[in-house]
Amino acid sequence: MEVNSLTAMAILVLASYIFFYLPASRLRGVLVLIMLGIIGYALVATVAEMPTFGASANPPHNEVYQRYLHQAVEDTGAINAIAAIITDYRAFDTLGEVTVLFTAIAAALSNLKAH
Amino acid sequence: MEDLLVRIICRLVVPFVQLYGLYVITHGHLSPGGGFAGGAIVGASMILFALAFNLEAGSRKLSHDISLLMESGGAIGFILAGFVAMLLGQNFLTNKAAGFPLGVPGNLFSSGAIFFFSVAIGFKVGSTMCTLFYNLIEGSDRHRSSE
Amino acid sequence: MIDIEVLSKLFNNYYYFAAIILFIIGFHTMLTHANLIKKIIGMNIMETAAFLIFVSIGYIEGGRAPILDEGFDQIYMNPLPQALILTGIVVAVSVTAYALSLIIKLYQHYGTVDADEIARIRSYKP
Amino acid sequence: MNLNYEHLPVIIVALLLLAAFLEPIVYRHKKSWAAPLVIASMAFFALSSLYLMAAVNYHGPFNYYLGGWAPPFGIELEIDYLAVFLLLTFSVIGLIAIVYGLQDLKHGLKDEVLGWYFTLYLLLMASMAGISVTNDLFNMYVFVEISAISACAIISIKESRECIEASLKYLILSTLGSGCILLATAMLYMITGHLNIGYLNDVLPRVMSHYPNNILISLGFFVVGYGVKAALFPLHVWLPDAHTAAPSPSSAVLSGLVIKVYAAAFLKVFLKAYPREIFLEIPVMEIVLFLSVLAILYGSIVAMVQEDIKKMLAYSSIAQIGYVFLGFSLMGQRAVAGGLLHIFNHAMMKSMLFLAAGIIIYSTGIRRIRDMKGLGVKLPLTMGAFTIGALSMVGIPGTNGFISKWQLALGALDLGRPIIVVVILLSSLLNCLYYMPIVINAFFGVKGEPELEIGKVPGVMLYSILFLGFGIIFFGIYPAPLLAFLQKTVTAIL
Repeated sequence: MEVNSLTAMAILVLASYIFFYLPASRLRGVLVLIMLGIIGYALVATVAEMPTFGASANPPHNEVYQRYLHQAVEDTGAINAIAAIITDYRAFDTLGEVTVLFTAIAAALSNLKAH
Repeated sequence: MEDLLVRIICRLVVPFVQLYGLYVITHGHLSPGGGFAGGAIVGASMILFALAFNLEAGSRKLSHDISLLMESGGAIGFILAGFVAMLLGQNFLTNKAAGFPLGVPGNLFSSGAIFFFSVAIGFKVGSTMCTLFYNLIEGSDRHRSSE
Repeated sequence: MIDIEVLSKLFNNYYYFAAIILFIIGFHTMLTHANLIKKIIGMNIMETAAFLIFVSIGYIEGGRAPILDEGFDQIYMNPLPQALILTGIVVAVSVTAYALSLIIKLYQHYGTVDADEIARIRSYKP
Repeated sequence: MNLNYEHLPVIIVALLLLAAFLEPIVYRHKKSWAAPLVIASMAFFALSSLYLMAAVNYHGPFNYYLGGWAPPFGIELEIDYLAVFLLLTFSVIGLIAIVYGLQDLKHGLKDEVLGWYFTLYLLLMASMAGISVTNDLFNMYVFVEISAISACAIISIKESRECIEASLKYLILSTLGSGCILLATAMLYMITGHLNIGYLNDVLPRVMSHYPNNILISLGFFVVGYGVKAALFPLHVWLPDAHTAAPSPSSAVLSGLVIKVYAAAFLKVFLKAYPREIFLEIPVMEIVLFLSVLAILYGSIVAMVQEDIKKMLAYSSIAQIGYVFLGFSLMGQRAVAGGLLHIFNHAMMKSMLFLAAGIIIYSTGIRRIRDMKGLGVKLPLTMGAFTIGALSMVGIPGTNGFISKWQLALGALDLGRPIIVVVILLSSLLNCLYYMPIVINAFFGVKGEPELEIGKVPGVMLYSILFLGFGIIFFGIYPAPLLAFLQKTVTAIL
């Protein structure tokens, strides 16, 4: 399936413009459907081209994957490879994640208390 | 809601839920789960308590001061543990190379800083869940009472 | 235009396909519904679609969950996407909680959670 | 124990986060320490950014492996010229805005949320520092989310219903953007198996021919995602309300820094992660160029008809972010340098203008441009600073706005696009049309109706805008070191 995603992208950009300026109406509904249809077509065309689902030769199963499985126990001492990743290999992400939770608390509390 | 049955069952269940949550937190490096899942379970137990009884009873169990302290404490612990590695001459958040004892893989007290991180995350997530719940409920309650 | 090869590929990649459909549904909900709660639900559907597509990248046919206590001759799933999505879920939860707190306050000020209604109230100047 | 300067970037992020986590406890138990804590953290941020800039300038860029794991396995921070340039911009403007804000916020916010404001402010700064230094796409997504939530929260903290509405609109749109960014990251991870920007750049040329659609879709979603967050023209709809409703220090930071950090993230992703040959095949940069030209014209035209001064400044920001994207999308050496320079210059001018508008609102309560006649006599220093900012916006030689516009125009001419120069000139003319009447009215306008009540302007507020005004003139007259630094920056990127 040939697809020019750039048209889809341009329409996505224009779409958001229209959504926020057109009042809710039937016309807006139709326009939204048409635009989402085009975006959906582009995405479906991408799905048809993606690496096969579940194949062990897919690009993500590369040396990084091998290292995480074969050396995680030796590197981190954790049997659960996911725990090894979130708290050791990529612990900075987890710090960010904890911070997101804290930000949500701070944001929600400040908003609830301010009014 | 004033339902005796719900309250009795809740009193029975909540300790087990919390125990299970603690189990999931502390066994994060050995089995599926970890700080996030376990923290969510512990937080859910507090929410269950507040739902079965009422908000005041819930906040008496976990006062605002303590939950504020736990919020910050979990995250601060995480960062300080990262700095410990730095003081030991390694990069931020280093585990093995900084000399945290890894122990025997498969034991409960193994994997160095990961165990500590899981516990810190568990604290943080659990307290966040119930703080958010209480405050959202209080926010909408205050409105209802003012009407 | 649509040949059998493409269809079989779509069929093989059914997880991705479902994720795309979810994404479109979420997008549509987010953009067309005036009810703010529904907008938030659409937002969550959209993010879930992104998580689904991310986490299904890590799937390997016949693989086990990456708990490495059975030796290395097993096939394990790719743990990296799962770890990343754990982060992503927490992010989505946080955004939802904050958005809901905003909606509570908005409801207290305007008495409605309908975006069009709020716009109407705002434009009305006595 | 060897703590050398290589640890500094992560110390910056971690200490800002630590201060943010401590702030609620400190505010609850020892209220008087809260403000010094935030000032101290921001001062540390500014000083260490300055030191880092000197170190990088002298020793060259370096990488930092978090947890000691080298790139494909762990997260890598890349502290190159771009990163230190952004860090310095954010820290200095952020420090000035919060010093100013201490006075303004006491008057504008409820007492019990002031501590939360400091927390959110520090979180915002930490996340912006994180976005600047990280070299990992997913890590960038996490920081982008932190900054999205905290940026919304420093709007909704003010006690007015417009703020909540603007903040919710911003939050919904920026979450849409985050969803797009995450999906695009997934598309790239699917075909390369890497999240590190350097590795992506290596692997993408090899897989380009196998999965062209994935790359196309990821490009499109990155443009939409970062475009929404940076308020690129058709996606800017949240910006005017949000920046108008927010408290003045928040407006200054949001308009001056937060939209820029997404533009910088856009630059990082597009020029560092994607190989250049992709843009020869896919004209995505042409689209961005077209949109930014539209943004420049649209923002300037709409700003002319605004009555509220903050709203006018907000629309002007849409035009100015257009300049930044214009520079990036031209992809020439001088053009990208011009775009980066405009990040710095616009951060200074727009924060100063918003802070000056804040002083006007603080001391007189006037928001409407029409009521500002004769204000120059009452608030001479404030209006003088405002005038400097306005001149810089227009691009009068001698101010820093001129330098970046000049660079952009030269960059456009380098690539043989004289039409861009026409756009820049036209936009300067339009800027002149809406900034100059304010200045002229303020100084020479006939004093209208009843006498205005002028409150006393706190010295701190005045000094901070005067400092920024001095910076505008300084970098307008003596831009050479900055330009030399940016030359190095773009040579490293392109």
